[in-house]
Amino acid sequence: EGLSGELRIFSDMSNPAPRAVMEGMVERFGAMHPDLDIELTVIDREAYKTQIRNFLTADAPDVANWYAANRMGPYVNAGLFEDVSDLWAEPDFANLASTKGAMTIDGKQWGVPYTYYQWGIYYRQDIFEELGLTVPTTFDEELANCEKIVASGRACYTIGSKFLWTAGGWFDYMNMRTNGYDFHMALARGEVEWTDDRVRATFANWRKLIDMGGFIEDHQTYSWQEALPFMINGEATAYLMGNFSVPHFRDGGLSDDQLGFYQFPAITEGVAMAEDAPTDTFHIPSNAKNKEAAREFLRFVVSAENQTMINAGDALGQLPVNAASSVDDDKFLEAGFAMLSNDSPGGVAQFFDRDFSAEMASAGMEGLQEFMVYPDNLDDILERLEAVRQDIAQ
Amino acid sequence: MFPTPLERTSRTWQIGYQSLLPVAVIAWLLPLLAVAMFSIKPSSDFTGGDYWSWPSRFAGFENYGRVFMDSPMPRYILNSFMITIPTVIGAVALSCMTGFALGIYKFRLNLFVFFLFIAGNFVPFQILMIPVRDLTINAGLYNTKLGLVLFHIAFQTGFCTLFMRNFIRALPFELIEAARVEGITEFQIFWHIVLPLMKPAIAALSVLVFTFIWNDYFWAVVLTQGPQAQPVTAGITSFNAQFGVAYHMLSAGSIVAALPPVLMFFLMQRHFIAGLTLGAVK
Amino acid sequence: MADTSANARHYGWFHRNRQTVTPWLFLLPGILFFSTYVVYPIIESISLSFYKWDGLGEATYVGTENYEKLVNDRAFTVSLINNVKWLLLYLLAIPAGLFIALFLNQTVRGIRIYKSLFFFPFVISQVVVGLVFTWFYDPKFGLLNGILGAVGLGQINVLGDPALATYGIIAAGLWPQTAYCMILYLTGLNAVDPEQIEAARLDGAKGRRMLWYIIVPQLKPATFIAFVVTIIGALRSFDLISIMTNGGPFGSTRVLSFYMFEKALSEYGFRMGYGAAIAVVLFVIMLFFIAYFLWSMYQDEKGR
Amino acid sequence: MTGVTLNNVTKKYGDIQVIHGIDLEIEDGEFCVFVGPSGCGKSTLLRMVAGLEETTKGQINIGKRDVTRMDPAERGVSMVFQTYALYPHMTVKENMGFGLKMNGHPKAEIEAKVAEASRILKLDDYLKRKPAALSGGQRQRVSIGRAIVRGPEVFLFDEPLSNLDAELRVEMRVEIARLHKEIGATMIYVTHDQVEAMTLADKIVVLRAGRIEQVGAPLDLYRDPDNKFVAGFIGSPSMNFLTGIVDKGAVRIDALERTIDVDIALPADGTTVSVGIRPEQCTLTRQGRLTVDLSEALGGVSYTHIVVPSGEKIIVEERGIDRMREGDAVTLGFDAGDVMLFDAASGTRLR
Amino acid sequence: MTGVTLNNVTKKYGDIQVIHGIDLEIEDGEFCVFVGPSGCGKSTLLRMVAGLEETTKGQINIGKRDVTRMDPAERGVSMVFQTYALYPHMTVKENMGFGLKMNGHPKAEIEAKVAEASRILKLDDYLKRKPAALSGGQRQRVSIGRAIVRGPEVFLFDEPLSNLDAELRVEMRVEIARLHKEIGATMIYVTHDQVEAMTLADKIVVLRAGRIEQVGAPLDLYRDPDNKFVAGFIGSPSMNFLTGIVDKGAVRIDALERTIDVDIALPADGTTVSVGIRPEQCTLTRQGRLTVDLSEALGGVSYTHIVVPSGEKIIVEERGIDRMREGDAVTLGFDAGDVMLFDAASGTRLR
Ligand SMILES: Nc1ncnc2c1ncn2[C@@H]1O[C@H](COP(=O)(O)OP(=O)(O)OP(=O)(O)O)[C@@H](O)[C@H]1O
Ligand SMILES: Nc1ncnc2c1ncn2[C@@H]1O[C@H](COP(=O)(O)OP(=O)(O)OP(=O)(O)O)[C@@H](O)[C@H]1O
Ligand SMILES: [Mg+2]
Ligand SMILES: [Mg+2]
Repeated sequence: EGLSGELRIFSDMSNPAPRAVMEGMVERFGAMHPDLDIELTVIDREAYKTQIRNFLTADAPDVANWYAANRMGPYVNAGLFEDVSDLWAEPDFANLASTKGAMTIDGKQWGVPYTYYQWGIYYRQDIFEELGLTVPTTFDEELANCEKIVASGRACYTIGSKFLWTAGGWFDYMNMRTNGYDFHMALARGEVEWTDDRVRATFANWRKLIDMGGFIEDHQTYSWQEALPFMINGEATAYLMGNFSVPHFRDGGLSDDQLGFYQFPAITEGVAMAEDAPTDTFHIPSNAKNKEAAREFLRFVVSAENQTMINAGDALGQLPVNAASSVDDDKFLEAGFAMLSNDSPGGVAQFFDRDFSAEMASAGMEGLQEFMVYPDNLDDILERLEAVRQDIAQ
Repeated sequence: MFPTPLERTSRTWQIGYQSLLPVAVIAWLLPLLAVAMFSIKPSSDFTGGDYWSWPSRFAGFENYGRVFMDSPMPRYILNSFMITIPTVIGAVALSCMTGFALGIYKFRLNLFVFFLFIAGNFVPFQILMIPVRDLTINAGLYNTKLGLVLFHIAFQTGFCTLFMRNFIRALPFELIEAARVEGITEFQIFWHIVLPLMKPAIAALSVLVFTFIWNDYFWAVVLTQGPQAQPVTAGITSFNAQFGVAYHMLSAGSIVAALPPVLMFFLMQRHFIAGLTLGAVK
Repeated sequence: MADTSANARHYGWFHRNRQTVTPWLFLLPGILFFSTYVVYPIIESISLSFYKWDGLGEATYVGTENYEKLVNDRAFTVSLINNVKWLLLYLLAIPAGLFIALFLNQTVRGIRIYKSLFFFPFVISQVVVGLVFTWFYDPKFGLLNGILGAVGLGQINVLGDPALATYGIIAAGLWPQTAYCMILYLTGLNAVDPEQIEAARLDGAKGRRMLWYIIVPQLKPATFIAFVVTIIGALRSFDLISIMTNGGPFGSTRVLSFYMFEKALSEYGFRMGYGAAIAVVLFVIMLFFIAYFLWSMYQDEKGR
Repeated sequence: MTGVTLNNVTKKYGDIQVIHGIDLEIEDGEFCVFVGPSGCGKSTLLRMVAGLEETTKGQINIGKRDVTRMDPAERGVSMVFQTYALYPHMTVKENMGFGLKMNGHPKAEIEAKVAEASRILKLDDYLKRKPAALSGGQRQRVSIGRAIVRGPEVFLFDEPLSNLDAELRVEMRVEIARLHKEIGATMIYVTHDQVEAMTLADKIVVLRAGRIEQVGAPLDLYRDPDNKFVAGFIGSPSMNFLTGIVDKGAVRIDALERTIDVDIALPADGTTVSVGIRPEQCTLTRQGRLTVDLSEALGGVSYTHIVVPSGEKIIVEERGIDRMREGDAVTLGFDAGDVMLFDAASGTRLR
Repeated sequence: MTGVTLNNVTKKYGDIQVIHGIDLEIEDGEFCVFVGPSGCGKSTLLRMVAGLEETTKGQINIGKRDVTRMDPAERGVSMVFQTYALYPHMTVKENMGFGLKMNGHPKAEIEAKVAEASRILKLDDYLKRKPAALSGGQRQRVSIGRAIVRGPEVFLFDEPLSNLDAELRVEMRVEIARLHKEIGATMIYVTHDQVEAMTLADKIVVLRAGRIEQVGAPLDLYRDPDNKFVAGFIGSPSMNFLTGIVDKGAVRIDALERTIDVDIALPADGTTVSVGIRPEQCTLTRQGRLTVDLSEALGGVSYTHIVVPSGEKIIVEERGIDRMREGDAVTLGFDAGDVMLFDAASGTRLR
């Protein structure tokens, strides 16, 4: 049976590559359903985060992008996302088992994932070679490397923390490596005090990098894109980032010979490695008008064939959520796929601002940014965050 | 005239002044000139880390060309016009009426209503934000140009009323009395006598409101999203996201976004300045 | 004669009361719009500030809890302090505008163009001004550091330093605001009675003393307006902060208006009631200035 | 055409009463001038007749119609304002025809009436101009033309000439007089210019503080004022006043050491009265106890100022060839028959 | 105290010359009045003396000092402006003391001088007020006070009374005359008011188009004008002019059908001359070929307008009891000795 009517899709895939992917998907879906009138609205990724609340209540599209896990909580609780457990009950969805947890709240599923991606350290292979460095696997090696890099007049890491979340990535890794996945998630749920000694240990480790001049200066004035040129120009050698950054590196002129990837090294011995792998999702707003077409679109998005196509290296360059799809022949994708499948025994986290509640995330990331600039303020920062945690807990 | 007119001062100071003027202007507009220069540099200048040297070649056409061809900028600019022009018309029309009522008639609540409008004009608009957003959403006008236009008209009415009322106040009241003696109805007085006399005020106010609305960012962010309704001020942020660190493109985009009010200012300079002073000073 | 018939002519109610009714007819649409979009929202905001509401579900009444929390909210304190900084420093636009106006108040060839160029920043959107200044301050390639470097001074990262960022943004805001004040003063200077200047010249007042004793007092209306618009501009500052630092680094450049937006509508903000409470505080501050303005308007009106 | 009758007309602004029960009859075709010091209520009264101010109490009739509560437009009056009140965006022709047009008169009729008015006022050359392109006098003519076009029963003028310069004022004054003669309508005219009042009026109404002091033909007011206020107000330079004391059926003027006999019934001996004598009826002779304070020579006439011992100032109009100079010792003379006496307290004329 | 001497003083605005080489001597303590039609350069000349306008050529001396290039403040002059030019933000006292304060005089001295000026001008009650709270006359007094306080050698007045109403104007005029007597300083006074010029001046300077037409005492100008312009300008109402033709050693006035003998050297027979006669020197007798066009009765005097057959308008001042009325047939008479003759082309007086 042919779908008809209008299908309105709001997407936050506003960077050039994802935008092309999204438009491609709409085109192919449209070709499959010629009677369906699809209207795609792409909204700036940052702006989207504030606007979703408006359009979900006011001007709901039929399909909308969002993020998994805690981040979708408020909308689920407010009844703004459609329960799509029925889709997940379909046989084809069995292949999505790995992400089912992230899509589940109260035992029901509220959307479908379309991509996820590994986080890790992207680095300048050529500079490592030039300095005679090897890929570190422990924090001590990392520190040693960094010392040499700093000595060469470079920074070890570039980062642009103006919009705060990049600092969240650093904290995720420092904390998961220092205290482990379970502790990290407990902290995220607000079950642990921020002033806890274990949290302090995390910051102490992080501080080592800061104190030695590991990060570029003035990162608080840059967005993550604005921090890219530091690495591209060789003023910094590495970037803790999600895999979506690869096209940017390539656009900036780095060849695959120059750009490498490694897993964030271990810190505390015996702590199982856990990774950040944020899952990006599609949802059907409760107020959608054409839910039938929307469900069909969701099925289309997660289909193995589509997953292969959109996550390919020349497209999103990320990992498919469907086990039946194939990972593109791309060194970063393969590395990521391998890392997440095999080397992440501790668990997979979504990301700081998706695992922590919105309020905690906002206050938290601000504190993290401050810490990166003024590590001496740590006590003050932690007390503040603790106050927020207690406030939320009430 | 103060300070002493130049022709009365010493020869050295005259020459000093004449040569100081252009220097002062350049210093004053330095940030802007820098952006203008960025906008005609080719991208290769930036990747080379060469921000401040003279453009290695003139890349104005391709940069500006891309702004218009490769980005939603034209759409945003169109939106800006489609928001700004109806707002100007609406706000000016409404305030002609309110200004007439408050400027011509004596009634007990006159000053109260007038002060209400003024007070509203000075309210920090953040206090309106949440309810106005809800109102717009409930009316189904969220993310429409109409929603933005309606709000702008309402909010500008405060300022415009202040402006128009003071202008009408300054008209000779005998004109109205003469008309009344001649048996001309109140509506005819408004339409045939007051309105034609308000032309300069209407022109000045239109120019003023045009720039206010064109440059609005806050409400654009609160009440709209995406290229189908957002004006260029808000659009420029997504433009930034699109072009990331391509400073030549961002500069070109900023210049394009700033151009209409600047043109407006140059074309309507006299009205504009009249508006600023007329509106504020009685 | 026909006189009696004229008396007997019967006019409708509207005709008899048109002087009373007409103004209200003319006011109706304006008042309608204005109450819907301005008056009602103010009341609504004030009432909302006593609720806890995430903007999605049901609102719960919490009394003055939001206000109590404000007292202990460091971010709020920072915003308040920043607002004070804005208020005070923004006023610099007034003397600066006067200075430029005096500089430009000549009748040489092309002075109109110069005046326009000086006025330029005011017409440009604050968004663009914000971008322009962000680049101006950019620690890597910004013009500011270029100039500082050229004269042998060290590099500074204005927007990245919490101690400097607010001042950096205010400076950016002063740029258009000074232009605005300049125009007000230019027209003000135009209106200064030339005979008074001549009288003062005969009285032996010159230069700075002429300025202080004769010119500045006569520019009082212009100063008043400049004061009002500058205060309003300072309290409404949002665009620049949003564009230049987004409140950062770590919240050090927030002001009340930005903070409330952040709390209520931003990515992580879901606290409408709390945001409304911040807005109410801002409103109360502004109320002093509104009252002052209305009071002086009232004095004027009475004097007529 | 019809006259105007005011019947106990009263005006209050809030609690302040500015017009105190005025009764006045203006005949059909009469030219009536209101004069009085500033703030006495001339404009207010005129505007009440026009209907621009509400009448608090009393009744205004135009002809037989009670117009007290009528709209200005229905009263059949036209008004000419001091500031002309021309519509600046309309041409002279449009200005004149606007009232008729708005009231739906046919085009041809408007044309005809405007042409007629323009002929009377010699405005034919200016019909296409806007008011801004006219001189003050021409503007005032247009504004009169606008009044004429409507063919009102009563014309109202509120200081129509006071924005004109001296020369034009004389010219327009003559023109208004001629106009009145030509169309013969009832006219009410407010002014504070002596000369206008004297030369234009059939009847002058002297107002003070919202009350009528005297009504009469110009020369009657000049020659036979009812009270000291009118005597001092009409005539330029003003009448001189000296203090006199009734003494044995005559009036003793201590300042001049002179006693004058008058043939009117005087009050009791010892009563203080005010003795009025016009400057043009005084004469000066050389030698005497008075000293000339100042002499202002205007050519044909000089005004000589004298301060009498009691402190009162006297102005004497001199016309002869031999005129007094500052510091001259003089004697002030006048004909006892020219003197007017007023009650010192109330100012009422004694006769 | 010192006089003012102008020596070939010239003023150009760009290429336009508005003052054409004026030579003038004003004695110490003299009251000199500049009169002339609007735009003739009175204000410009005064402002050049004040130093507010630069002098293009020539020299201005105050006393023995050449002040041509001096700063206004150094010339020892004070100026009173038509618009008063009071500082609106200062009290009356501050206004008056401002000049001294600027020149660093001690406080006590300022107090004393302000008190003295305020006494002279009776301003004691208003010292604490701002100008806005004063009437026009009071403001002008303050502005004169401000001039006095500085104790200048020369006072300059630019139409100081023309913003006041008629009554106040008379009052202030007298006050200025008295002031001149009291402080005896040199004063230069610009006006276009006849009466002011005639009554105040020791010396009147009649200007036309940037040139001096005649200088002299007021009555000298009235009685013995050098040319038609001065004759017409001085005296109110203006002198009447009729066209005459020289005919056998006498002047034939066709309009009146009268030939008058004059005892001056006349130009050749047939030459056209202008015959001037003042209104107050004309008489009217009943019956005759002329018709009264309009008569304006002002009480003591009437102005009777007559249009003679040649189209010229004549105004006659009548004072008797029997006055002409509109439409009366009259004969115009005057004494041949009162007539002044002017060259028809150049306007020069023939004598
Ligand atoms: N709207 C008003 N409210 C209160 N009092 C008023 C108002 N209008 C006029 N008056 C008062 O009424 C009195 C008469 O005013 P009106 O204007 O009639 O005087 P006038 O004789 O025309 O004076 P002028 O010669 O100055 O025009 C004045 O004392 C004035 O103050
Ligand atoms: N700044 C100027 N530039 C050019 N011409 C000027 C300037 N000021 C005055 N004039 C001209 O100089 C002439 C004399 O002007 P001035 O003001 O002295 O006349 P006035 O005799 O004072 O006239 P009024 O009686 O109208 O005051 C006028 O023709 C005027 O147009
Ligand atoms: Mg009046
Ligand atoms: Mg002048």
